Amino acid sequence: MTRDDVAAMLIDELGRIAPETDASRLDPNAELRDELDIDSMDFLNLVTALAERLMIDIPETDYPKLATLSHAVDYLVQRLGVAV
Amino acid sequence: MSEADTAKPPLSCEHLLGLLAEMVRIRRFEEKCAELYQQEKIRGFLHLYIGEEAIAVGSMQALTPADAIVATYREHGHALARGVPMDRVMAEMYGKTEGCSRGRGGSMHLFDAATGFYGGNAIVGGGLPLAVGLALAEKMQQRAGIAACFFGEGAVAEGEFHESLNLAELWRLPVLFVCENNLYAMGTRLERSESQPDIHIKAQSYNVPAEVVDGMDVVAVEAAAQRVCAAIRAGGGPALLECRTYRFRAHSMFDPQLYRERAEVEEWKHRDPIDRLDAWMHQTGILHDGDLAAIEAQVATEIAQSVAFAECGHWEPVAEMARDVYAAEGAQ
Amino acid sequence: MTDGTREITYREAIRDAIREALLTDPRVFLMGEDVGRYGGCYAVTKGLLDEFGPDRIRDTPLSESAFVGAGIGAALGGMRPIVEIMTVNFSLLALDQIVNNAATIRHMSGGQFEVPLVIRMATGAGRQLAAQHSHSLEGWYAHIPGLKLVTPATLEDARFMLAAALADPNPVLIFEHVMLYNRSGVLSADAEPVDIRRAIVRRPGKHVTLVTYGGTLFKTLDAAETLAKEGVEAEVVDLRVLRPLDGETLLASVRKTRRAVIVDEGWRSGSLSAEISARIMEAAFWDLDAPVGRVCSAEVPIPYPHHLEEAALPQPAAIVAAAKAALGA
Amino acid sequence: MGEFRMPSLGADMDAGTLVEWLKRPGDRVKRGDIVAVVETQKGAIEVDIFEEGVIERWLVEPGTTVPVGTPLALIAGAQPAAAVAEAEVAAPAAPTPAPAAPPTVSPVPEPRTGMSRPRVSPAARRLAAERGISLDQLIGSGPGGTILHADVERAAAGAAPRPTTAKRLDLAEMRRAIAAAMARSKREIPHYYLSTTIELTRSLAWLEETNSTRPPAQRLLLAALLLKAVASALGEAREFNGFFTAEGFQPGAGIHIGTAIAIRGGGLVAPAIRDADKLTLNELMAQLRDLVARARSGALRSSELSDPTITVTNLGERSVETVFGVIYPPQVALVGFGMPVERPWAVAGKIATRRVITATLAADHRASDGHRGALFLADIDHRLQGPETL
Repeated sequence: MTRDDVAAMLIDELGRIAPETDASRLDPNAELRDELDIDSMDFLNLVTALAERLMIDIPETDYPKLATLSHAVDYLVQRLGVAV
Repeated sequence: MSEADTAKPPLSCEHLLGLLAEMVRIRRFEEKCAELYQQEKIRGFLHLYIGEEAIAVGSMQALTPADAIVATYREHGHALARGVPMDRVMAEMYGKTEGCSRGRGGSMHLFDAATGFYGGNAIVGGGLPLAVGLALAEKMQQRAGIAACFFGEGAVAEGEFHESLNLAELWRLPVLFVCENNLYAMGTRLERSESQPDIHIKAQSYNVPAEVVDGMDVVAVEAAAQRVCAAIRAGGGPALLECRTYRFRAHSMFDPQLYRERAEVEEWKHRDPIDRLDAWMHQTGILHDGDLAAIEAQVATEIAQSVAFAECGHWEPVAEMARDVYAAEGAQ
Repeated sequence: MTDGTREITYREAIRDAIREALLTDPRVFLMGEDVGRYGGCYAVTKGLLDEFGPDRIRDTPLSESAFVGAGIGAALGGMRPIVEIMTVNFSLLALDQIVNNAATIRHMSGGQFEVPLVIRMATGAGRQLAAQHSHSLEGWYAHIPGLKLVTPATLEDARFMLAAALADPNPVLIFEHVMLYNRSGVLSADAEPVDIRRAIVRRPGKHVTLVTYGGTLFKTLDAAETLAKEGVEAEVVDLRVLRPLDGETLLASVRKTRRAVIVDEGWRSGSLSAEISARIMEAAFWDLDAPVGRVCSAEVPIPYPHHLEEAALPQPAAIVAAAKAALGA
Repeated sequence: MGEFRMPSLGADMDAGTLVEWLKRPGDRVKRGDIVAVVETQKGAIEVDIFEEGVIERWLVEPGTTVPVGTPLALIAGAQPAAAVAEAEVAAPAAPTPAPAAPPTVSPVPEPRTGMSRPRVSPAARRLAAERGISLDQLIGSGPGGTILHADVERAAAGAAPRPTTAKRLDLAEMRRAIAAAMARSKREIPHYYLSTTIELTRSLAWLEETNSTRPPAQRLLLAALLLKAVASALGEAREFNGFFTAEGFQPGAGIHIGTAIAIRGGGLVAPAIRDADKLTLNELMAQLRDLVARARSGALRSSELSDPTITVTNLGERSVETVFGVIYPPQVALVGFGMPVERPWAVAGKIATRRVITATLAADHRASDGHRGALFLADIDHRLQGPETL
């Protein structure tokens, strides 16, 4: 599981949450909640999908680390890096 | 009558009239079946017993209600002679639920528990082991019944004939093997299917006592059957009667009979068991004018009633078709 | 009889079952080739002749059609015969009696006559007996309305299925796989009678259902063990009864796991596994995530050489591969 | 022969546009089956059927608008509506001889036409049909990209995208419907408005502590607590739960809370969480999650839209502190929650900071008065101070 795989998978999940916007052309450092108009329900679904697909737990205290695309990828790689 | 007259016990006039009536009854029934087959009322296979009536009628005289009968697909005569009601046999030929096998067996599979009639068997020789088994059950449960099985000379080519005779003699079982040797196994003359065409000698090779009988002489057949059954009931083990006979009709409804000469058929017809008995009873003054006509009228009425009974019988509903494949749930 | 502690073999379990039947019901008798003096081709009936005598332990000549037919006749006549056909291979000589008489008489006689007969036969391959003595033809008999078929694989089933079969008014065929006779284990003292109706889940699981019976049950359990080590939890269903099939247990499992592999020593064409696969397709199509897999014998007459016979027969490795294929791995 | 008619999906719906048939003539249908998609001013709604039978013929082509009650299809085997009552009582006439032996020809599943090119497992295909989820957007996790049951399950849970719904959710149509409702509300309903600030420290602490022990799929949101507090408070505040019609105020048969859900790209629906007062927090959260997912994928059942007894809006989740809502006619109240914010708070005479939220009530003065409204809001506040009792 390389960094690009993680990014692609994250973009795929974001695409499910906000289908009408093209997640792949997102500004990696912008706030995801604002960029994609994500409310708390969307964010919970995103976390649920990521946890299930990568078979890891993502505690609420780590939510802020998923605020932007690049931070989220760093966080997941670091968690998976540990796991893989 | 043939040279074996002296061996025959004196038969009462009333008994002889009975034999004659039974044979006429079978003959007319079979003729009616042939007619109904052309009208497509009877379908499937139909094997007629015309010409061989003397064997069924003669041998049934020696069998008691406690005995078991196993027949073949040419079984109408045996069923009628054994006492299976004609209307239920005809209904079975029609395939109606009122038939003796609920319409499911047809011409070749007539079953009747009341008369111990364990069915016709469509597989040549298939019934012989059953008769052995039925006799085994009688013996193991110390019961007095015997098992009689009827088969054509074709069956002696089947392993089951040899296995059954050997087994029956080995275990001294009360089995009456009746071979109706009508010279043709469907289209094959006996000499072309048996290295040893003399059937009764085959039986002796298993130490099974065997006799040859004129299958066209009902009195001779009865005499032999009475004698042999008495020996069996006395614990003498199984026995075989080879009844030499001839079928006047084709093997079944769909048989151009290319395998035999018309002359041969005519020659055997001179030995028609009904004509022979009828002529002898006239000669000896037992039979008066009009007696035969009375028999014919009474038989005609019975046949007409059986056809009417079959005509207004019912078809089994499809919904019940799967019944009796297995015992009903919970039945022990 | 057995007590909880003694180690017994599958063959001894069957012998105990026969002894118990002979002791409890005078109508019961055993008939077959070499069952008496010789003690049985697989030594299942050793000692029974001395204990019950030649009247009830009957050696027969090599006339399968005759003695199986006689068994049917005796059952018609009120006895409760146990007919042993040495192996399913010889049953071909008695096929006519079994199919045209045993299976058919009740129905064809309009319900007047019944055939409460038990026929036991060894089945299957694995002893290098070559093609004519290595058949697995359960599927043929499972095709015939009027017959019941059971395939005891565990010690309990070997010990108790006979009693249930004798109590059943229909003709029951018991198939004993040749490779099971030597298996041994402890039969618990309080093991009670079994039914001959239901299939049983021998090993619960959730990723794939492995369906099998008789001789291949333990190969399938071995395969499930291997799969478990790789994180795949396979559920193993032992059919126990091949006719009538217990669709309920089978389909409940398949609906849960959404994947099924059938292990059947018969040849795949027109086999029992084909029938089971069709029933899953008909009743659980909309629950499936993968096509139903099958692991059967290679479609060749079973060869004599050991390595070929092994290659021809279903083996645990093939079962594991089929399970993985069903999982899309 | 029964008829399937254009259903009334909302108190103020008089006509509907047939968007799409989901069943074909010859399909067998039973109670609760989804048979069609109907466009209303509120959006595209999947319409279920309540009789059993086989679709005989369509009477209306997709794209046509017909008044409520217009026959849309003929259903063979379904009794005509009038005769339904007696039929249940009368014994069936002649029993048709069902074939006892199983038919030798097994039913051939009718071929699915028009399915997009990725391979889809039967289990996935059925779940997608049931949940009204389009398959062409999903990415299969099976071999060669095959779409499996789990993929559809996840899509159903995670508000899977349904671009086709964008087509079906005719936003302009929805805009017109909202405009009509809001105008009617302002015209007919004498609103009064109340507002209060509720301290959330205890609720948020309890939420954090509870979620720390749960996997994401079972975690709760603040919205669930707020909805539960409203539902419980309505128990003693009947005048805010029901409808105001020509005959005056009708109390609601149950407490069915319409939950305002924003649709991506604009638009709004407020499907009901039925009997919210009887649900546990976990059940309420699960229903909320399901409703949001189906609302956003356009897979709402018509029955869910038709009868909320009150509406709660949590619009202010991210931007505004206070929201004063407009009541949905014929309801009589609307509760609004703003964004939770950090504020200075007097605690025992000293200043400290606390997380607080502004709760507002818009109510119909014909049905209730300010004093009752204030008690209602106070009760909501009180319940939120004991989150473990919700």
